[in-house]
Amino acid sequence: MVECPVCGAEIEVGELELHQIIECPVCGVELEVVGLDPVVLEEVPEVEEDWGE
Amino acid sequence: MVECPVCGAEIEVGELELHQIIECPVCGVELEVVGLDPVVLEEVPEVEEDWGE
Amino acid sequence: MRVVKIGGAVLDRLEEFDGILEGDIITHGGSDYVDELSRRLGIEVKRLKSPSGVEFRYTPKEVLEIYLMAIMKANKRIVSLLQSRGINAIGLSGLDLGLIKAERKKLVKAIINGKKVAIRDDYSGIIREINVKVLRELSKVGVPVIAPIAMSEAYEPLNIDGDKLAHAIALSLKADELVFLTDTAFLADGEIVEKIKVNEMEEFLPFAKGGMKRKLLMAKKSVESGVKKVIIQGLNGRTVIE
Amino acid sequence: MRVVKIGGAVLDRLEEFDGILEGDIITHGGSDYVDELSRRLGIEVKRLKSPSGVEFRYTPKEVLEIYLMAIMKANKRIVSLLQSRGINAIGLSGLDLGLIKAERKKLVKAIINGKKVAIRDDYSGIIREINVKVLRELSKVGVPVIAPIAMSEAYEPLNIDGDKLAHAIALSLKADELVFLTDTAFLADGEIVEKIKVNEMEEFLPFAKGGMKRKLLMAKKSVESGVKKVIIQGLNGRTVIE
Repeated sequence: MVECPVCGAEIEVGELELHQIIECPVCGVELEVVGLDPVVLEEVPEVEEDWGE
Repeated sequence: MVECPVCGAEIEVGELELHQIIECPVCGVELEVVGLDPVVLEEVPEVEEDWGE
Repeated sequence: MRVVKIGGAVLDRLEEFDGILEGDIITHGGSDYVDELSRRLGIEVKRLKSPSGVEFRYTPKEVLEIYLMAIMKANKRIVSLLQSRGINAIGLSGLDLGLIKAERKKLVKAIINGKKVAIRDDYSGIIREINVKVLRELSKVGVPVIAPIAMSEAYEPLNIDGDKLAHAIALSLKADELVFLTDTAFLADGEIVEKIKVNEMEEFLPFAKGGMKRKLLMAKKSVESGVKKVIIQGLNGRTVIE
Repeated sequence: MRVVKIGGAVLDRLEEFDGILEGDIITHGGSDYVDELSRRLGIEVKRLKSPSGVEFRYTPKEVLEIYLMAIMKANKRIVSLLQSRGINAIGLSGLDLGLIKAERKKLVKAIINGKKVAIRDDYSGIIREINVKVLRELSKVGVPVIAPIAMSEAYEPLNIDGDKLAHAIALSLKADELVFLTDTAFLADGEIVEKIKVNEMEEFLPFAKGGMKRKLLMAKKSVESGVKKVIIQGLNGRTVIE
């Protein structure tokens, strides 16, 4: 279990990868895995979509 | 033996490569091997020297 | 004022287009060249999908260098062809005179093997500013041929989308005509659609996908923003959007 | 008017040169980049020797493409650095606006394995014309950074020598100063020679070889043709030729 840094809810997490993005099931915010052992989550800002060649 | 296309002299030639340049021992002109079996020689013009990177 | 975008797919077939190449400002793509050079250098071409389904080239620094070289090869190939037709082309990137400023996407969300991930080392950009004044000055000297390379806040090259660049230039220069040169016009049920009124666009979108769909949406936005006519000129015919 | 030529050897060390980079017109080399890209693509770098002993890069079409990509990478690296220092650089090749016209050497004589051979598929060129009018116009818009790529009679790119390009530009624009940025100033017996009067040049030539010797000879020709001062600016000091 990991704590959501935004709403504090306890989140059930399976196997994670560094930089993986998960959604907090309680407050719905997107969280990025910025650390493993222990798992550290950080809120991910909204991003504007646009692309190169 | 091959004939010099410029002065007509008979030139003793050993093993040649395509595009090789030889000098006519009689008239001193530079000749390019433009054909093998049979050997074909052609006069090679003077060239200005200059180079790239 | 006519802006022409030469698609990567027709870079090696430009001889088959005649007068259409005469634009006041030309931009181009070149992703096929980038893929080819990457392959030759043994570097994997990674195309990722954004959460909203748009495909894009993952462009870390190592790929950015390949991108720049391959795109400049495309740029000079176009300049060389135009010069041979008596068109006084001047090939430029967005770095030159700071022509195209873009913001590096410091965070990109992508779907990799079904998982959503955050990517922070991508060197693609969102176009923020076209130096219109300089572009107008340059078009008095010759025909600018602008490569899809922008300048970041850190003065570094960035990968930007060729279609979006053409659209941004057409809008900022208030072009009358925006032409997309590509392999095929827009087809619906195998038939070339020769004309689309902007307000009818929604009916045609279901027939398009990928790059063509994006071009049609962009054409709509261009016409709604003042461009009189957008032409999707293929080797097999054309589609005009007004 | 100052013309600066950035040598290939210092392309990745430009940060170590401060004000000297401020030229009105900049040209550059890049053969290290060409060698690196050739190696990465598994294409053999062939340097041939002319009958008079000058070494040159054999540049058939396949190498020309690599040459162009690697040299344009060098070009945009310089533009990016100058932009980051607030210098409004515009990177160009000789194809752009037909800035540099050269004649392709349709016949090159070289020594290969001791045999003299004729080479007919080399894409190096002899500089024939610099478009001075356009270059002056461009230097009003920004600082031109010219790549050693010329345009042939067939509007194709050609490999030309960066030093010779700098020399040709300095003469045609009647520059006051021509600066060669390279790794080392001219050394004689391990000591930097800080100043050479043009009429004393013959005494110093025996101490120089290869690229340095060619630079000294070119410096002499430049000063004799009206350039007031030629500087060979190394990372370790400078040699001034007047």
